[in-house]
Amino acid sequence: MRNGEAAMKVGYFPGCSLHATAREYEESLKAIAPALDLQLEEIRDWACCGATSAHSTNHLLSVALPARTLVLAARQNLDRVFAPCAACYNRLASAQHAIEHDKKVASQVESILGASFGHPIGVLSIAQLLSEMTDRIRSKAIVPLKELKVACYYGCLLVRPPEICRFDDPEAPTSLESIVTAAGAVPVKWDKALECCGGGFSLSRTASVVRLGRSILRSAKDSGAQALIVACPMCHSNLDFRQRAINRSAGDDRPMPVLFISQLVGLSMGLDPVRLGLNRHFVNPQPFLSTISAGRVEHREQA
Amino acid sequence: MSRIGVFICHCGENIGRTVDCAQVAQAMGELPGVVHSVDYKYMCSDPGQALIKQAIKEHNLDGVVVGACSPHMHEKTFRKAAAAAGLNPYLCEMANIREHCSWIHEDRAEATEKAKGLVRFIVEKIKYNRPLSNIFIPVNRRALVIGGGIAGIQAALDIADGGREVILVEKESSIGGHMSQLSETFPTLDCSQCILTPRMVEVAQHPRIKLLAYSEVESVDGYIGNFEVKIRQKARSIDVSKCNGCGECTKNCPNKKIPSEFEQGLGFRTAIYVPFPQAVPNIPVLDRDNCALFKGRAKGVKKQVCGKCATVCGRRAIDFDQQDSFITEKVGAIIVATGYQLYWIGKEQESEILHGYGEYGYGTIPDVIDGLQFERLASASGPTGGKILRPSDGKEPKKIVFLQCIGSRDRAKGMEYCSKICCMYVAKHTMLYHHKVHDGKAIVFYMDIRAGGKGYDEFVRRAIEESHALYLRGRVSSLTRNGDTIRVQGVDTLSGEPVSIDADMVVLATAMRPQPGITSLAQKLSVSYDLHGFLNEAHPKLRPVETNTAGIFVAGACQAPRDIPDSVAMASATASKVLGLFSNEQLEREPLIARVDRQTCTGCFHCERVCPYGAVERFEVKDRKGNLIKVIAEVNQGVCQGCGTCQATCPSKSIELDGFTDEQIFAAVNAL
Amino acid sequence: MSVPAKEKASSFEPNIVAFVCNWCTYTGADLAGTSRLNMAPNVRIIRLPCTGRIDTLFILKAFERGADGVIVSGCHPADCHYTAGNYHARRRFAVFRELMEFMGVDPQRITFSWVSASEGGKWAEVVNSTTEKVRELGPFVSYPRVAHAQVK
Amino acid sequence: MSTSSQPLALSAGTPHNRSLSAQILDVTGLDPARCYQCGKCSAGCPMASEMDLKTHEIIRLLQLDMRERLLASESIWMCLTCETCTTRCPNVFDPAAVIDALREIVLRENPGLVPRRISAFHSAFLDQIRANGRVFEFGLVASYKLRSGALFADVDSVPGMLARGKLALAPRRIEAIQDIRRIFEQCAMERPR
Amino acid sequence: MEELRELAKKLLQEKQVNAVVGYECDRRGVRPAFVDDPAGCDRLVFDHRCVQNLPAYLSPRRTNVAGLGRLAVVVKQCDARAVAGLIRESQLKRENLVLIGVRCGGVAANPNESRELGAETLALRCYGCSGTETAMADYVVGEPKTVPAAGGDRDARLAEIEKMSPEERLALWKEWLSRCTRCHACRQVCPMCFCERCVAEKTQPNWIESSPHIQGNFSWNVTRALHLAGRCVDCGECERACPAQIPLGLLNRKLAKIMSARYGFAVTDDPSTPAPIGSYRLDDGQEFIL
Repeated sequence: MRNGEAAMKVGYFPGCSLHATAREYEESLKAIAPALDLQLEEIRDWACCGATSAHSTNHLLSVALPARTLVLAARQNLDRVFAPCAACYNRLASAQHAIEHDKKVASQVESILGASFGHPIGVLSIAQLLSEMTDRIRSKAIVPLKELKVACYYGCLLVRPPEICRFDDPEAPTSLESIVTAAGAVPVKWDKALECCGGGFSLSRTASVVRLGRSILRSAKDSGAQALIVACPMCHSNLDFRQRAINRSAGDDRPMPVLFISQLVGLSMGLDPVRLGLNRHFVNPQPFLSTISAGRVEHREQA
Repeated sequence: MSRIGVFICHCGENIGRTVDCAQVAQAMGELPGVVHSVDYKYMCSDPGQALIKQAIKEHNLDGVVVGACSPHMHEKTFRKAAAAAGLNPYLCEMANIREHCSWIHEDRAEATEKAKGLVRFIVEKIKYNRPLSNIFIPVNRRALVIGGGIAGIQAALDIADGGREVILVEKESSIGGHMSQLSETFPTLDCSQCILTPRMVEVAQHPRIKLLAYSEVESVDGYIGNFEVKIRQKARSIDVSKCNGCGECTKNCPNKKIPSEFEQGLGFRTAIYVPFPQAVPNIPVLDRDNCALFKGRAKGVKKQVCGKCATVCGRRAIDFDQQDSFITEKVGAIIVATGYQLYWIGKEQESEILHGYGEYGYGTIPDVIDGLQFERLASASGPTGGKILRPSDGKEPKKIVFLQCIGSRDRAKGMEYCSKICCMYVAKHTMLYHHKVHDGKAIVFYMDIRAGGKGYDEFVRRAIEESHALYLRGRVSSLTRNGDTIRVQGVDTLSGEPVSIDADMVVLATAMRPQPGITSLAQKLSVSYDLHGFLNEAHPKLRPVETNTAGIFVAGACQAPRDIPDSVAMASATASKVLGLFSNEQLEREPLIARVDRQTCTGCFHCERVCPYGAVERFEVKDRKGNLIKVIAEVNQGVCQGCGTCQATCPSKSIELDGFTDEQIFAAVNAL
Repeated sequence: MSVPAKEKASSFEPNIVAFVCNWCTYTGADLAGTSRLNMAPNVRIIRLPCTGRIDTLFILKAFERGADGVIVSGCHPADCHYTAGNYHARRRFAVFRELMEFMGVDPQRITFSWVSASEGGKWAEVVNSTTEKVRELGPFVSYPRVAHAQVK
Repeated sequence: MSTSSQPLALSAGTPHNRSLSAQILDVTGLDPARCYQCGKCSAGCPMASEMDLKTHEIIRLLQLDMRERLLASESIWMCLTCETCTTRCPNVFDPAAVIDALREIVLRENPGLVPRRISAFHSAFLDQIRANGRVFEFGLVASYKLRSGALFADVDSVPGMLARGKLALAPRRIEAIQDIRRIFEQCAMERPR
Repeated sequence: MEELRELAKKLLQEKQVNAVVGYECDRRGVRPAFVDDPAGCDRLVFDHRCVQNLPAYLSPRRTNVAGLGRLAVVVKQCDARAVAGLIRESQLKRENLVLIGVRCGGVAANPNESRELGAETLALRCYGCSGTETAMADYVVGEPKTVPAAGGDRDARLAEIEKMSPEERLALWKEWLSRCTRCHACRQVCPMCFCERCVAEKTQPNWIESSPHIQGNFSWNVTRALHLAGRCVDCGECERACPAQIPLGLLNRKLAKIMSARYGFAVTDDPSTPAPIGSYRLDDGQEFIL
């Protein structure tokens, strides 16, 4: 474990949504990084991982796009690259896996990129990165979260498939729980932690997303959680931005704040909720923030 | 100079048609060392054999070569004839000029030439044959049976009834095995205890069975007919000679809340206990890990913390200071019948190739139980008195989902094999449930129904048609808690529809696995085992109860998943093998085995490495004063099977296989 | 030393020795006989208990004594009567074969095969194809032979 | 799978090496013969209730080499690639990867079979990458709407997004955009239409 | 050098060993030395001329050496492979030996080499060697050294022969092996040839003709090489000892190549590594078997 070591430097691949719909994710990461002695070195001139659209349509493209990023990372002398978005993480890790295990694809991609692969790159999810730093998180958690009950939501791609991720248990994961525990919150037991939120179907099959979100939110609420902790911009968007539609379809008006895990860690450090981007949420976080006596944010109701 | 007789057989027309036998006989007669060479119509006939016998006497032959059919056909015949005439049978050999010559060639000249060559090989070879005598290995006509489940019990009783002594070793404090835990048995639904208990008692009372319960095999030396087995008798803390099984100690033990292994954790026992009322021997054992007295001792408390059992024991049979003891038994055969254990779906697994079921909660969801636990719930003598009740809250479950193939046929979990018995016992469970809870609903998720066996498929049909069990074909994706029910997320592949069921109880038909510790036992016995630890039989079809080590046999579920009838049949088969072996005082073996030249052996032990039987031992050569000169190889006559791999491997050619010595082969090759 | 030209004789009948195991190939050859499968008469069998017993010296000696080809045959993997003799033989002959090739002995002169007790047909094929191959290669006079002791 | 009233016309005449199974094996290294139809994939699939062909049925049609029916099915476009089936498959098979491969085959062989909304989304998404190297979400949404015809869905969310600073109005292009163009060209990208 | 002498002295003085086997100078170069007196330790040397494989003296066949009792032996990394081999084959007990590992930096092909060590003089077996001490060593002496760069491809000759036709190869070997006088120097110098009675001397039957004619020579050299398959420690002493200058190393190298390609085996100084001949895997290659 790297707990307790001096500053840690990792490559940083924000992915497209962290510059747009999930700006608060990046804001919160950048806010907590200094306190954790974590240096995020952005990969210069990175490009989109290709996401679902690439792997659904062209396998080679789905390896080549993230492979380019991995080559750039190697050129920057990085051993490990952190991809905060679970979907980007999956694509980068899958590409690295293909490079190492599928010689045919690896050589095709090398010729496409006109570059050869350097040393293998370790691709990190946020769960893996922060669970390596639980000691630091614990030591920086100065705000008592008052037995705050949270439901940790992994979604589908954070720990799956196991041969790609090679981290945590694909069926009974505990890494997010260990992080929120370090931050002072109490993870609840619930059974939808690994259900899919509908991911890339937000635009093309919105009804499916609403149906899947309904079951996740109901389970989280029934478990007594006061907030849902996520580690993926798509999950966040489907559960926060779509939450009003979901609640409406379920006839359930109890709001459930959906926080990025980095935001929760930031709150435990006593960081300003606005710095952590909590003002950008669609579900009003104020009642929740008040329960832990965090600062105020200005919230604008969804039209 | 040798005095060899050559006899060329016409085999009627079989050889004579294509081979000029007279010409062959004549050519052979000209070879140096051949003093007599004739051809005859049928060598194997009585007159033919008489010809050989007569010639041996008349010409004082010291070698006989019969050019005829395959030695597989008549080698024994001719050797017997030679022996009858006073010639050592191993000085008689055959040259195959029928199967390997006359039957496969048409050209008479070519075939005759070839026949000459073939016979010449053997003539040259036999000049170097030595008289050999058969090896006799004394047989210790007592058997060891390892494991006191139904297979071990059956084997022990059969051998003892056959008149031979048996030592039955059981690691638990009572014999009976898993069968004693079962409620009723398929396909007849007769009560397991009712049919098993009499056999257990019979074992205890049999004059020729020495029962060593609460004991384990420590080491095994020797070979067929002559095994020496060291057995560890674990400390029961009871003087067995004094205990009369009155049960006072058990009654008075203050610690009554220890989960009972026999009840699969669904009931409790005391620290000093008998696992179940019908136990044989009916002598308690003190579980030192859970005994207050021993816990106190471990903590270093000076005062004796408890000791109630000793106080109430009228016969002063309790011995807190008892130690493990060892005895050595000499036996001629060993039967392994160590049985099985059930796979457990938890996260921690005993080997790297196995994986748990995270999607079923790794065994942490209440009221998700396994098949043996259901047996205990259904058993009249079980923790619920035969009522089907949920372990969590004691409520009667109205909807039970049974899942088949848990672990079995699941490469992802590390067990690709079928456990064979689950289809049957799940059908039985649904029936028992239906009989006990009339308004209950049994739902079974299966993949295929494998009910091959007498009355087996009919039994499954009864479960479906009469007990109204609902069979859904498909695997379940996940089990999750849903309030106080269990959400079963499955599919019925026959209709193609996903199925979601909220069950009150889930019963997992988990895979059969060999007992823990089987591999270390197998290593002690030099018996091979498969990837999963199931012991390997010598031949899957023709030698199903023998192992690759002579004198060691397998019965029951230690060899592969087996049900009761299979296990019992195997057990009786091993018993008949053992009784056959014991029908003679000595084992007679052909003397075609390896021997070491002590002069030239350098002790590099290449032979030891290649010997498939572990027949090569280390022998210390000492001078007269007892100083060690060198350590060399020696062949154990009882173990060597005569493959000769050692000889081809030996760099200095210091080990020879009788019957196929280097000189013999060299001579044959030189005859080219 | 000049390289000998292809040693060929038009009416050449090769001399081939087969070292076979007792349990599989010998029995397979018996079956070929029982089935009356016609085959070349050039191969003579020397029976051994197991391929594990077959020493490389046998083959060297056979060539020295004038064999033009050699067959070594035994039980298929996993079928060895002695459980593992054929596995040891397999390594021994794999190495031997490559070394002989390196020293200029055409590997076509040595045939290795697994022939089970039920493969009479395969045995006939092995015999015929080896005979054909060796016939084509011609007499193996370039092998360092001993003076041919005439015992015929 | 019960919708067809015709008996299965098994294409027994197709040699195995030209079957769809063989094609899948070639592309993914996964042999559909490995599946024993336990259905655990379908049992755990979050989209199963909306699919006309459940996951195990997709694999079954593969085994039966029912190429046309399989490739025309909308179900293969409904997979979320959540990997639940892959993670739980008792045969260490990978249905999610097989479905990806099937999609690729449809795009290459008969792009007209791709459902409009799905192809609109993927085209819009990949166009964004091709043009800028990254996805510019405002552009993505606009382009998707034009292509899919779902013009008015979600329009009410735009102000909310803008107010929260979540939508950039102009795309930012990466420097080495030629790299990306090259990747697309070399991958012989069949564009969904 | 002082370090080595001091250590030898200490071992002898403290009676840890009865003798030290090392190297000393003679008039032309270096030769093996057996020192049983602390005062004699100053004779000991170690430099690039210390070519000989001293463990060859340890086999029980050398009864006069075996009679000395507990010994200390100076070993290079390559020599230690022979020690490992002898232990593996029950010929030596590790506890009866003290191994003085030297950091060698490569040796010359010839113990009488007067030139410096370089690409031209470097022994073939040192090509690609790290020159570090053996992991088996009880003591390590000398400063770390670098082995000079090799003078070319060690196996160039081997590759050349492999490319020839069978007839050319057979002719070549017949030519070489006809020179063999059956002096058996190759066997005497080999640390792994420790049989009490060599197969070549077995008379009943006489597998290998003992007179120096090509037929027996062929069988002898094939058999010698095969007996060393997977056991040869690649010290090159047989070839150095051969008065007829037969390139015996080629046979050994060919076998090493086969062992590596077929069974992933490379000779090592770890006695616990099992030898490739005498073991097997179910999936061993059998492409040559019908």
